[in-house]
Amino acid sequence: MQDTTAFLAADPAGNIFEVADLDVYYDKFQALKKVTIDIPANEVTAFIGPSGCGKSTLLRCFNRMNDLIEGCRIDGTIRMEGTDIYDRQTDVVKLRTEVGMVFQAPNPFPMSIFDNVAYGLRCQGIRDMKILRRVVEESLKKAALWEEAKDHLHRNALKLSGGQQQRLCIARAIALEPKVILMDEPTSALDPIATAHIEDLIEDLKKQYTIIIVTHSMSQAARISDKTAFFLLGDLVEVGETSEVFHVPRDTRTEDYISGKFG
Amino acid sequence: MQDTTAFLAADPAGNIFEVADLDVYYDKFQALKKVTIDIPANEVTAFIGPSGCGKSTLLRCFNRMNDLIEGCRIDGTIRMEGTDIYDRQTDVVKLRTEVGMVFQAPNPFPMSIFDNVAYGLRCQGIRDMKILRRVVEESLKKAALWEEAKDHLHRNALKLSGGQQQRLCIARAIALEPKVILMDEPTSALDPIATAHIEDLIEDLKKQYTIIIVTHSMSQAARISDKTAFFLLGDLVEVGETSEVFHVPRDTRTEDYISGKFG
Amino acid sequence: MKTLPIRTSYLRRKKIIDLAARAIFLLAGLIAAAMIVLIFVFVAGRGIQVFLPGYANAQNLGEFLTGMRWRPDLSPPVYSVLFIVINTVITAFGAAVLAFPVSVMTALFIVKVAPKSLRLFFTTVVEILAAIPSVVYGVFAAGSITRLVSGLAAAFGYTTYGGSSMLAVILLLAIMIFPTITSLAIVSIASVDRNLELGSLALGASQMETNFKVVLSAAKSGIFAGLILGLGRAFGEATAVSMVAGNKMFGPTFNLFDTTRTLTTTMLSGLSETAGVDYDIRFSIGVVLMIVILITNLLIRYVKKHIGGVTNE
Amino acid sequence: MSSRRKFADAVRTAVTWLSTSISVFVLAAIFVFVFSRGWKTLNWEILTSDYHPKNIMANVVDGEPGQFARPDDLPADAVFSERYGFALTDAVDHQKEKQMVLTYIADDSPLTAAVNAASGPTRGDPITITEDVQIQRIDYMSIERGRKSPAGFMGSQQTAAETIERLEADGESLIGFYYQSAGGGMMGSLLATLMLIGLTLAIALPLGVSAAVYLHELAPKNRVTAILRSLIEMLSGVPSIVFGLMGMTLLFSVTALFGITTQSILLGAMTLAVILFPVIIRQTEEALLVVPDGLRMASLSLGSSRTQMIFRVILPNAVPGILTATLLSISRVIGESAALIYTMGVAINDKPEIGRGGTTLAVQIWTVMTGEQPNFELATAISIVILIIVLILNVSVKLVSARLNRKWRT
Amino acid sequence: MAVRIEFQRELQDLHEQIIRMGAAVEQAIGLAVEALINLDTELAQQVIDGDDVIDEMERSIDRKCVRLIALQQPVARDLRDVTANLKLITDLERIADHATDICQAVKTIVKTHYEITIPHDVVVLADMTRRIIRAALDSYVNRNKEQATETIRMDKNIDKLYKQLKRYFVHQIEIDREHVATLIDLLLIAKHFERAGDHAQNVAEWVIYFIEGRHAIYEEEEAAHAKKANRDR
Amino acid sequence: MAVRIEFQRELQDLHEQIIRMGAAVEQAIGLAVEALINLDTELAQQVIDGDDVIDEMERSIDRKCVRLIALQQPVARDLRDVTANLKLITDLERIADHATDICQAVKTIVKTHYEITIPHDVVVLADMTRRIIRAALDSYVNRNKEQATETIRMDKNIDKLYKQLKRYFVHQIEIDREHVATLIDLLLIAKHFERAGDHAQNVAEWVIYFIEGRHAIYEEEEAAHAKKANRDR
Ligand SMILES: Nc1ncnc2c1ncn2[C@@H]1O[C@H](COP(=O)(O)OP(=O)(O)OP(=O)(O)O)[C@@H](O)[C@H]1O
Ligand SMILES: Nc1ncnc2c1ncn2[C@@H]1O[C@H](COP(=O)(O)OP(=O)(O)OP(=O)(O)O)[C@@H](O)[C@H]1O
Ligand SMILES: [Mg+2]
Ligand SMILES: [Mg+2]
Ligand SMILES: O=P([O-])([O-])[O-]
Repeated sequence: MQDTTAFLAADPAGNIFEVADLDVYYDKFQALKKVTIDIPANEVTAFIGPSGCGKSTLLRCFNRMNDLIEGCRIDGTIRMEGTDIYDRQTDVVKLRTEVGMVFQAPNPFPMSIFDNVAYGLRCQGIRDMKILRRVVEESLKKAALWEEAKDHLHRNALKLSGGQQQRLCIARAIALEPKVILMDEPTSALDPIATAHIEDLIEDLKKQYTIIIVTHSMSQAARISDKTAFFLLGDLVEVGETSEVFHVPRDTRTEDYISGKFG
Repeated sequence: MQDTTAFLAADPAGNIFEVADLDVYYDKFQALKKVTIDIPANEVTAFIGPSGCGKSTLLRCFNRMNDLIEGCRIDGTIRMEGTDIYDRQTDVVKLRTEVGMVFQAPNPFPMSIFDNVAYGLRCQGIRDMKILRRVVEESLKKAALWEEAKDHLHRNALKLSGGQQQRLCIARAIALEPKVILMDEPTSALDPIATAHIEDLIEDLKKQYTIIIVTHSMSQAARISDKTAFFLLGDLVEVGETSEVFHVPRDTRTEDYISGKFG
Repeated sequence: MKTLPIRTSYLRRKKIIDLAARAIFLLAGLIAAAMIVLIFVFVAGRGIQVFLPGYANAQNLGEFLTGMRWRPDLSPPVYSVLFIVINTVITAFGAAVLAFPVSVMTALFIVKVAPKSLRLFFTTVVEILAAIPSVVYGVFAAGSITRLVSGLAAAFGYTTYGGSSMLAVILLLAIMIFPTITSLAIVSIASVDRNLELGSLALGASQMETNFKVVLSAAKSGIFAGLILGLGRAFGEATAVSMVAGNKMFGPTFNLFDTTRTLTTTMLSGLSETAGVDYDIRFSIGVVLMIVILITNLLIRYVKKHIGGVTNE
Repeated sequence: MSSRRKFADAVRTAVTWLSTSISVFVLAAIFVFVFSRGWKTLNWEILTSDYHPKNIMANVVDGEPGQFARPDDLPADAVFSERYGFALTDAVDHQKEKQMVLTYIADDSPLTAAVNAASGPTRGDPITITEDVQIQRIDYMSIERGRKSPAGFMGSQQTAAETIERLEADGESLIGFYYQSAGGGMMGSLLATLMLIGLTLAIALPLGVSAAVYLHELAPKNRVTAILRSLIEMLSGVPSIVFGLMGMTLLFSVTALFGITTQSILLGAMTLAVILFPVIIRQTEEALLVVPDGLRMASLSLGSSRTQMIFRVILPNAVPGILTATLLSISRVIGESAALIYTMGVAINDKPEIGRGGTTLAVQIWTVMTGEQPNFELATAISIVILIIVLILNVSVKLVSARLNRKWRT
Repeated sequence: MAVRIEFQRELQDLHEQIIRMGAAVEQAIGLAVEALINLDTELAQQVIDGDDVIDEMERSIDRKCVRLIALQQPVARDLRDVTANLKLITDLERIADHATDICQAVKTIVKTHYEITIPHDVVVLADMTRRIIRAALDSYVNRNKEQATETIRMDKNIDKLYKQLKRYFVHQIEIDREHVATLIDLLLIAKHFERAGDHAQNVAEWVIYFIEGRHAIYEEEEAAHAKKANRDR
Repeated sequence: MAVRIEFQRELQDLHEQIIRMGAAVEQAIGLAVEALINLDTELAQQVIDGDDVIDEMERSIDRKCVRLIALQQPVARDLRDVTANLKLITDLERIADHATDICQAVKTIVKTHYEITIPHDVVVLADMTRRIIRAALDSYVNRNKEQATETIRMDKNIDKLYKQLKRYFVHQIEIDREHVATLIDLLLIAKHFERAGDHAQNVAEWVIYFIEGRHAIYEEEEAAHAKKANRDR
């Protein structure tokens, strides 16, 4: 690309998100304080920190799910590939197709597996069954669910096990070909085996997608993420390569938290 | 003790429970298969295994909470200090005062902190406020909650934080001077800091009580238990010193499970 | 060894109290459960009585079930119920057809669409509608719906008997079952997991798309439970309906502006003495009414099971 | 978002707005109708007075005529007697019968000082009449005939004008009068309703709550319990008129044990209690359901017996639910009509007793609406009373259940 | 179906890195032997220069092991695997160091006295050392307890041979005054080979530790200890 | 309020065990020096017998470290602590081994030739070795980076002295034919001291790794490497 504007817009450092001086308030309560962080593309970034430190709040800023929360106010900028997503002109609905999200508890819609995966596409007005069928298959394959699900595509998704449901939710997000997948404690409702499967899947997905994951489990952050950001009481205390953060953290608060001591 | 019968009754190896050939069925489904295990007194024994392997089922056998579950049937024997607790003559209510239990989600009664701890005593007909006050204080101290709670003994227990609530539940169990405390995933609803506090408390309590803990977290089992028992699909696959089980497990299934591989 | 001063006498007493209390609770449960059986036995018993040979002025069961006239004024009186059943079904379903979509939309509006400041207001409206006793609806219908209907009839060139008509019954019932269906729909829509909704929004669906595609389908079973309840109320409603039905002596009625007669209005009509055929025959109608309700319930359950295309097995 | 999607969204939104406005419209229509028709009729009098008018015969103490001036504010349709100082107006009563209503009485009119003329212990007791009584007959000393003569309905005069004219023309002095208290009140029904509420709750609450406790806390989770449960559930699908039938067959024989051989408030209460079983059981169970299972486990694991668990932990937490059940039950009792028509009868009873029949407010509406001439005024007036009570109950339920919900938060 | 694929891959990586390091160490010793036999200073220098690479390999593996422990928190077999690796590379590195020292000595020898013939036994010792290292690495690659035990046994012979050689050199020095420095260097070279053999034995012991979960020597020495204690009484 | 009390206690335990081991190793070297100076075989035998205890100490600490990693899954500082310990005890044990070897040599010397005086420089070397070990252990106990760096520097002098000694011994052997065996043993003893010094340096490096989170030598050598690369061009 030789076009200079495109060059300026595209991020030089390969960051998909650039958050600058972000303050988030719930009514009077300030949940995030002057957070500045870059999220590199095609890597797994983990947010860790004690309960209530603002991890989920920041995560929800990336696809503007915070818009749905009464009294939530935002200051500062978040740029996605150079454009401010909190700009007035941003089409939130479109943003959310580009920034997929997976929730703590698996939440498949009470429809068939097929319809679950096709849901996002249908909302985009895609009706052609040929396309739908192709995308559903691809998405399920990427989510490592195809083998288990291909013979029951029209069975109710609620019949799947918890781990399978969570993979279905991932497939559902993938179907829209997002650039980013946000995950808010995606395995905290699952048993260790299902968790391990999801972690493997994340490992696999990061080749194609940027993944941001909130987790309560420090060992999970350690295992699967490339970058780790540690939050405390609304402050971003430290962010860096995961191997650095878990080996030689720069901040003693990080040190104390990840090694299970505190205060 | 020179009396031979007493000698026979008392356990030679310092085991408080001896489970032999235990089968547990839920209607037709067999949740535990010929489980034989000894629980040593004044140690922490951890039950680990994938979801649905029967950990909680076995735990509930020790204070006969399974009696409350419809269709639950038990074969085999469980002896507590030599006497079969599934004997017809066993007073279940009394058994439960000797085998305390702490649950996954903190479940304080919606009463004051004081009343919570005094509850069990009152159910035993103890009304004397002097005794109650003494026991409540002692129990809270043992549960490392006294310092935080002593000034609000008459505040509603639901006002406490999750971790404090769980410690209150432990205090409540301790008040009855049990021999054993059963814990079913006592920290899975808590954040890492609260979890660390409970783990420290368990470490402290094991001097006076036998503790049996079910946990989904292998690292927790590793950290706090003296013995670990690994279950799989209703079978007791392996039981041994925790350091052995996590270092040199005898069974490859244990190996695979604790190192996060499977099948 | 325990240091707690626990008295064994207390423990013994505790055990006895426990057993006694449990027995009392059990008894209450049995009484409550036995009532429905007793109702059936007693009402059906009295209802069948009039068809038995020993009864003075015994009625013919076949004629009762298949005839199209209700003439207690003739002598000998003629009691037959088929046209009444048909009328009842028409009015009840007519009311459901009117009320159901409005109810569901209203519930959706209240839970998901209404601005927060108005939500309480609309909820209260529905709750008040639900709480208004049927006689009040009856008075309202007799005083205003009938006028509306007769005006309408005049516009179409029909005459009515002071507005008492099938249409009035349908409108009245629609209004009466609306809050029933709506409140159940509200509950089931509100209890749809918020996460489902967030899941849909996060997939780039708009709020309204989410409401119609995800929320409604997740609330489906509760909504249908509401429909069943509403139909039940429509079938069983007596006092209000009988104020506007007009109690036609034969039928069935298919003309919206013509008077009609439902099972319940029949049971309430000309209630003077408490003995004799004219009284006992009401028990027979009661049995018919319960059977009609039962069949309808089964029908809707069947429909619900096969709706939506997702097999649950 | 594409414009097509935006349009579709707008349509969907509009549909929901429209639907909701229908319900608001209907509610408004009901209130406007009820209040516009009933508000005039409703006053303290009608609340506290009997339905059936009372007839009273009185003798005036001093019937000599005087000179009275017609007050200015008297409505035009009132006919004024200048010699005796009172005015009568033609009216129709709640039973659609023609009446003459005393619309004005001067302070020193002969009618003000009267004594009871009916034989009995109260004979001679002073009587003060007030405006609004229905004058049936006025006895006077006739100039023409020279003896005591009646004026009014019992004479030949059918209207107020005729009566007054007669008195003015022919009345030497007044002797006495015969009148009816206004009637058309709802006191009896109000009392009957209260009695019914009390009795019903006394029967239904203990049984219902106990049954709920049994089902939710004690019953084994097996087929038998499931059947019990669905039997109770079925009860709520039975139309109330069928309960009326049940009351007349099954419960009638129970009240007969108390020596009651007619329709009665007790029978109504028992019938309503059965109707309320599912309501109370469900509400109580719902409250029990909110009590977290953990508390039961915790209580039992602390060595409590089941009964101790129920009384110490479960029921205290279910109190708001039971309260809700109570309020809902009251609401239901007040609104119920069909079942009561069968079990308590349709005859309005001004002096209700437990062992006798009577009407509740709702049934009174039914009674006055299904007479030869529907009495909308009284029906709507009673409706207002019912609506107000129901509204109050509704608000209370909300407050209570809000408390219930708040309890388990955090 | 295996899970924790990423971890398995990382572990695989680690093994390959160690095998590469093993190969490098083996090669270093091999070249050192060759340099010694041919008294080839260039070859010797090559080995000496190569040592840095091996040192860096050790540190890189070290870091990788610690990172694996920190990030993947392995237990049981996996943990033994990582810790055994962590320990065993110290020995590998030491072997390479000895190879360097040998080459250093070779350079000195060449400088001081060109025309020496390396005693046959030194060559045999060198060869044995090369073989034991190869055996140790094989046992590592194959996770083979028998091979590892065999390796440990091999070291006995090396020790024996070294003692013999030492005596030989003392004798030689006593009779050959001219070449004291060279002979001493040769002796030290032998010592280095012996030491390298020791380290190879250690590698084998770590392999056994990995397989068995306990230290190989443990029981043996325990037994020896017990015996001694008995004797002492 | 500190949490994970149990883990903190275990870590404390581990440190104490290592300090005890360090003390034992230091003592072993100290005794070896004394045995050497006084040519005291009994003392020498004592050291040799004591080696088993130190070996067992190493294995016990080893087990403890692995157990801590397996059970407590430490990260960051705690993990560096445990892994540094795991590595450093290898070096400590090695030092003890060298002490044993020295004592073995002392026994041989005594057996072959009683009347020798130990060259002064060997005593100096022995003393330096003892000092560097003490310094390394001090830096460990105090977690002191300066002390550790100082320790590393000390090793340079030891190496220098050893080289000097080696030349001295070659010379001595050339002139003193009688005592070749003894002199060679003395040379080997010097070599052992030098090696022990090396290991002490390693201990210090691990201390730095623990404090800094990276290998001490790393940067230095990196720099050296870069320089060399530059030179090579
Ligand atoms: N909708 C809301 N309204 C008001 N305050 C909120 C809301 N959501 C979150 N908060 C507050 O903001 C802070 C940050 O919340 P957030 O959910 O981001 O924390 P978190 O780090 O994700 O915690 P957790 O690990 O428990 O999910 C908390 O103190 C929380 O109480
Ligand atoms: N009340 C019950 N009725 C029928 N089956 C049951 C019941 N409770 C448990 N089971 C079955 O018994 C098996 C063992 O259950 P249990 O709760 O003991 O497992 P667990 O190991 O504790 O699992 P988890 O880790 O999920 O708590 C499971 O397959 C479960 O489905
Ligand atoms: Mg969160
Ligand atoms: Mg469980
Ligand atoms: O490394 P070492 O010199 O002790 O073999």
